[in-house]
Amino acid sequence: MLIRYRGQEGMLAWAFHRISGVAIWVFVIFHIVDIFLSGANPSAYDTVLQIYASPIGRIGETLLGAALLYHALNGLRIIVMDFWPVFTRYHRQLWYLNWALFMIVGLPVAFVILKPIFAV
Amino acid sequence: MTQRYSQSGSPRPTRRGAERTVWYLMRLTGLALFVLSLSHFLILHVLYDPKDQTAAFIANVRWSSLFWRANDWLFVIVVLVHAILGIRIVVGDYLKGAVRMAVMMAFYLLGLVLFAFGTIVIVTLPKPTG
Amino acid sequence: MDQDFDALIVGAGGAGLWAALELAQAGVPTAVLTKLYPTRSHTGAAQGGVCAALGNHEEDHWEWHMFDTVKGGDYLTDQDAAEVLAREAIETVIELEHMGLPFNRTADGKIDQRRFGGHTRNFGEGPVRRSCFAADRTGHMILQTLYQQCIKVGVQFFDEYHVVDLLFDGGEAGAGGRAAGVVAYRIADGELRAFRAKAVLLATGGFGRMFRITSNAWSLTGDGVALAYRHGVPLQDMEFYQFHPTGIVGLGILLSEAARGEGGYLRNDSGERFMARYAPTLMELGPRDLVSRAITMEIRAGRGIGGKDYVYLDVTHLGRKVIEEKLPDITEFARIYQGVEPISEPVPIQPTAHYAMGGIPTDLHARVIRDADRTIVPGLYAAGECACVSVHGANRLGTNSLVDLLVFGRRAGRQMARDVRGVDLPELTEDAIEPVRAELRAISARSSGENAARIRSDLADVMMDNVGVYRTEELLSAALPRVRELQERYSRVHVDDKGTVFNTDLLEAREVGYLLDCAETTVVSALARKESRGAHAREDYPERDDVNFLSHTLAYRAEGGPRLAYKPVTITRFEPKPRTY
Amino acid sequence: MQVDLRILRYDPERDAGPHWVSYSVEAEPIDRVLDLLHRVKYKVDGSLTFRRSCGHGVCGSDAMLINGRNRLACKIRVEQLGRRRISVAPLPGLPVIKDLVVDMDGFFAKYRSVQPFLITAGPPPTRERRQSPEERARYDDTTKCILCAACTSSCPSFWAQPDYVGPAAIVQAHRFIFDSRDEGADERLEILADQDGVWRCRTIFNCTDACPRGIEVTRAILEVSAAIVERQA
Ligand SMILES: Cc1cc2nc3c(=O)[nH]c(=O)nc-3n(C[C@H](O)[C@H](O)[C@H](O)COP(=O)(O)OP(=O)(O)OC[C@H]3O[C@@H](n4cnc5c(N)ncnc54)[C@H](O)[C@@H]3O)c2cc1C
Ligand code: HEM
Ligand code: SF4
Ligand code: F3S
Ligand code: FES
Repeated sequence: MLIRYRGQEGMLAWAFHRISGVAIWVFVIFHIVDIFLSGANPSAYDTVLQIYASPIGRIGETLLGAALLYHALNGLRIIVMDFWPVFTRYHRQLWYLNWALFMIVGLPVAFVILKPIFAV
Repeated sequence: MTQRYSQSGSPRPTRRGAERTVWYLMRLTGLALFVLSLSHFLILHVLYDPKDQTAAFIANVRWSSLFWRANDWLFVIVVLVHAILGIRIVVGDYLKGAVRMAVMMAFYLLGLVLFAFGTIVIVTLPKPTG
Repeated sequence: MDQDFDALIVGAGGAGLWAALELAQAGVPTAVLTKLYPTRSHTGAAQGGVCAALGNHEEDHWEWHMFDTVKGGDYLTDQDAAEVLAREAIETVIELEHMGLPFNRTADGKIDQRRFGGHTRNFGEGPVRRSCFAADRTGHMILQTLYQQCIKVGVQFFDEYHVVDLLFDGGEAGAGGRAAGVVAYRIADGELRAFRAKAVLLATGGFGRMFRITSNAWSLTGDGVALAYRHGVPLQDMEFYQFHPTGIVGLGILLSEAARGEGGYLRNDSGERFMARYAPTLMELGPRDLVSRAITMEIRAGRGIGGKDYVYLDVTHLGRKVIEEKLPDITEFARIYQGVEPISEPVPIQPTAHYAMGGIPTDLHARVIRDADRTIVPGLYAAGECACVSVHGANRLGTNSLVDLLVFGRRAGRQMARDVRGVDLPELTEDAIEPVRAELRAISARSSGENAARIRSDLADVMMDNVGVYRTEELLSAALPRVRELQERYSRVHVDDKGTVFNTDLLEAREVGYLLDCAETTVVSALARKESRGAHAREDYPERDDVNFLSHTLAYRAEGGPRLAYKPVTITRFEPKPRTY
Repeated sequence: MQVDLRILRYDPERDAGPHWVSYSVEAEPIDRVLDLLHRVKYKVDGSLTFRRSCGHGVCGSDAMLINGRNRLACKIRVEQLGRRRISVAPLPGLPVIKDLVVDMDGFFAKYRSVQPFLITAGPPPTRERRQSPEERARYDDTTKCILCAACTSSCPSFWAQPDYVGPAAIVQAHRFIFDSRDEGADERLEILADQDGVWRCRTIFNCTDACPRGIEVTRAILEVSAAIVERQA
C-alpha cells in the first residue's frame, strides 16, 4: 500500500521522519553502551572508538548526523504546525525550507567529519 | 458479509488510553531534543573529532564539570522517553496483539537498561585524574 | 425474511429525510430505504438556495411568494398548495437553521438572502431578496443537516437497498387497495426482501435521465414514479418538464441560477444581453421556462456563439470576490469541466433538462390520490420531486423545489405519524415478492438480447430532440412510436452480470424500464395538451388556452398506452392573467 | 486517442482475488475517468461495477484510486493524468465488495461516532439564531465535506490502524466544534481525545492532497487536537 500510493511531499516527509527516528534508535543503543564502557572498561572503549574513527565509522557518523538533522528539522516542522495549524497551508514550503537548512548546516558538518578520510 | 444497514445511535469510542499525554510529551521532548541533541552532536562530532574522544578524554575534559554531567544525564532521559514513545507508535502500526506486546516489553526493558547504563556511567565515572 | 415497521420511507433525499425525522420524533417505528447512501442523494447537488419570505434584507410577505409561485407556474399551480408552501417555507427554514444549517449570514447575523429568478416584490414589481442560501451549496447543507438530525434521533437506515416493487393489500392502488409495504433488493448481496408497513412514503426524486443533456444524477430514474404508475396510480402533469437555462455545454452540469441572482448576464454572439427582448423587467432573472426559450430562440436565429448551439453566461463584471465567495462551486465546475475561467471569461451554456413538475399526485398532506375526485390511496404517500401536489404548476421557480421538499416532506411525516396510530399492519401474502423476483430473473436468464445502456441512450436522444424546450405535433407524434419501439426492445433486455453481489448491471437495466414509463406518459400527455403553458411550449399552439386546458393531466396505465383524464386546478386568490415579466 | 485503462477487478463469486484487467478505450482529453468507466461498462463488459451518482463531484460516490492517488472519477480529466495509461483500483484500506466498490459501512459508523449534529441546550428562539459572518466563516471549510472517504482511505495511519477514526470523521466533528451555535464541543473533544482519535494523525497530508473539495483536512485535524490540548490546560 505504502508503495502503491503515490503520496506527495507530506508522505515522503513522514516516511523519512519515521525511518530516521528508527535509525537514530539503533545509534542511541550503541552510543549509550559504548559510553558506559568508557567507565566500566576504558580499554575496551578505546578499541571501540577506533571503529568510530575509521572511514566506515565516519561515514556511519555522517549518516547518523543526516538522520538526526533531518528528524530534528522535520520534528520542528511538525511541532510548528501542531501549535499553529495555519502553517499546514505551507507544509510543502516548510519541508523545502528544511532541506535548504539541511544542506546549509549538513554539508559543512559532513565535510568536517569526513575530511580525515581523505587527509590520510 | 456485514449487516449492511446502518446501526442507529452513536457508538462512543471506549479505548481511552493516555494518548493525549503521549502526544504532548513527544512534542515537549522533541523541542528539548532539538537543543540537546544538536548541540551534543555539534560539540562531540564536529568541534572535537571522534578519534580524540578516548575514555580519558571523556573523564578529563567532557565530564570535568557537574554541568556537563547533568546536561548529559538529562539528555539520556529525554532521548529515552522520546525514543520509547516514538518506537511505541511505530511498533503499534506494524505489529498487533501479543507480538506487539512482546516487542514493546523488550523495548521498555532495553530502555531501562540503557537508562541504568547511562546513569551509572555518569555518576560513577571517576573524577578527573592527574 | 420479512420485516415490519409502522412507516417506511423510500428515498433519503431532502423529502425523505425530513419525513423520517418527523416520524422518529413522534416515536413511530420507521425505516428509511435508499438505493444510495443518504448523503449521495441528489438534493446535495442543489446549489442556489431555498426561498422563504423572511424579509431579512427588505420587505417581503408570504403572499408575494405565493403569487410568484402561482404566476411562475403559469396558473396551473394549485393555489391552496402554493399558500401552504409560501407560509410554511418561513418556519421550515427557521427550523433548518435551528437544526444547524450553516446559512450565509447578513452583517447583523441573520440568514442572508439573495435574488432568484421569478421571485418578486409586491406582485411582480421587481426582484426581491428571498432565497436563503449557504454559498452555492444550499442543497448539500440541507441534505447533510437533515441526515445529521436523523443520526441524532436514531432513524434506522437501510443503505443501498434498492426498492423494486410496492406491495398492496386488498387490490392494486388504483383499485382501492391499501399500501402494505415494499420489496427491496439488497445491493450488496442481491437478497430480495419484503418490508411491511402501515404507511409508505415515496421520495425517490426525479427522472431527468430520460434526456440526453441533464443536470440530474445517474440515479434519477423515476423509480417511485414508475412503480406507483404500474400499480394503478395516475401520473399528473408529466408534460411539464423544466429545462434549466444554464447547463454546461454537452454535459448538462448545472451552473446555478445563483450566478444570475448575483447579477450575471446572458449574452449572445454579438455580446448583446438578449434577455432585454424577452423579459424587459426581470431580464436574466425571468423564470426558467422563459429564459430557456429565449436562449433556444437566439440559437435558432443563428445568434449562438459562433453560430453554434450555446450562448454565454457572463459573470466577469462581478469581480473575483463575489465570484469566489458566493459562487465557489459553480466556478469550479466551469474550470474543471470546461476549462473556462469565469473570473475573466464568459462561460458557454445551454439549456439542460432539470426538473419534473409532474409526478405522483398528492393532496396537501402528501397522501397519494388516484383520480380527479382526489380519492386517497390508503397508506401511500409521496413527497419531493417524485410527487406533484401541484405546487409548481407548469413551471417551477428556482429554489421552490427545496421549499417543496421541506414543507411537504415535513407534512408527509406528520401525516403518516397521525395515520399509523391505531391501525393494524396490513396483510401480506407469502409470495408477495414473487412477481418482481420473476421479472428480475427473466432479465438475468436471457443469455442474449438488447443492451439496456443502448436503450437508455436512444431514449435520451429521442426525448432531447423531440420533447425538449420547444415541441410540435410533428415532433411529439414522431417520438411516440420510437418510445414504443424502445419499450418493445426493452422486453428483450439482457445483462452481462449474472451474479448476486453488487449487480449494478441488473439494477440499471431495471431503471431503464422506469425511464421508459416516465417517457411514454410524458409524450402522451404532451401530445394531448394543445396549448403553450409554462415549460410546455408548443410551437403549433403558442398561446395559453385557459378555456380548454386550465386543468391537470392525469395519465393512467392502460392496455395499449396511457389513458388520459383531467383534474381541475384549485384557484383561490389569483385569477389567471397573461404572464409577462 | 486510445487510452490503456487498467482496472483492478474482483468478483467474489468468480475470482480468487483481485487482478488487473486492461481495456483499450477511445478517449478525448476532456473526458473524465468516469466517462471511460461508463464506456467500458456499457460497450464492453456490463459486469464492471462501480458507484456513481451525481457525475460532477458533489455526491461523493465515486472516490477511487486513480493512477496511485485517491480522486473522484467524475472530477479528473484524462488530460490531467497526462498519460495514455490509466490505472483504476478501489479505495485502499477498505474491504472490497466487488471491482471498484468498497464497504463503506465502517466509514459511516466512524462518522456517526463523533456526534456529527448540532447540540444545543434549551429551546430554540422563535427566529433564527444569530451568527456573525465571521463566526460563520470560522467553520466554513469543513462544511464542504461530501463524505467520499478519499481522505480516510489515503491515510497511511489509517491503513496501519483501521480503528483510527480517520480524517473524514474529524473534519465532520470540526464543523460542529467551531460552530458558535454548538454546545456539544466538550463531549465531542472527549471522544476525539480517544486513543483512536486525533492522536493517530501523523501529519502525512495525503488526506489534504486527496480531498476533492479542497478542504484543508490536516489543518482541521490539528485545530481539533489543539483544542483538546487547550481544554486540558
Ligand atoms: C443540479 C441541481 C441543482 C438544483 N438546485 C436547486 C436549487 O437551488 N433550489 C431548489 O429549490 N431546487 C434545486 N434543484 C432541484 C432539487 O434539488 C431536487 O428537486 C430535489 O433535491 C429532489 O429531492 P428529493 O428528496 O425529492 O429526491 P432526491 O434528493 O433526488 O433523492 C432521491 C432519493 O431516493 C432514493 N431512491 C431513488 N430510487 C430508489 C429506489 N428504487 N429504491 C430506494 N431508494 C431510491 C435515492 O437513493 C435518494 O436517496 C436542483 C436540482 C439539480 C439537479
Ligand atoms: C532532534 C530533535 C528531535 C525532534 C525535534 C523530534 C521530534 C519528533 C516529533 C515531533 C515526533 C512526533 C511525530 C509524530 O507524532 O508524527 C517524533 C517522532 C519520533 N522520534 Fe523524534 N525528535 C527528535 C529526536 C529524536 C531522537 C534522538 C530519536 C531517537 C531515538 C527520535 C525517535 C523518534 C521516533 C522513533 C519517532 C516516531 C516516528 C513516527 O511516528 O513515525 N527522535 N520526533
Ligand atoms: S474531507 Fe474531503 S476527502 Fe474527506 S470525506 Fe470529506 S470531502 Fe471526502
Ligand atoms: S493522511 Fe493521515 S496522518 Fe493525518 S494528515 Fe492526513 S490524517
Ligand atoms: S459521481 Fe458524485 S462525486 Fe462523482
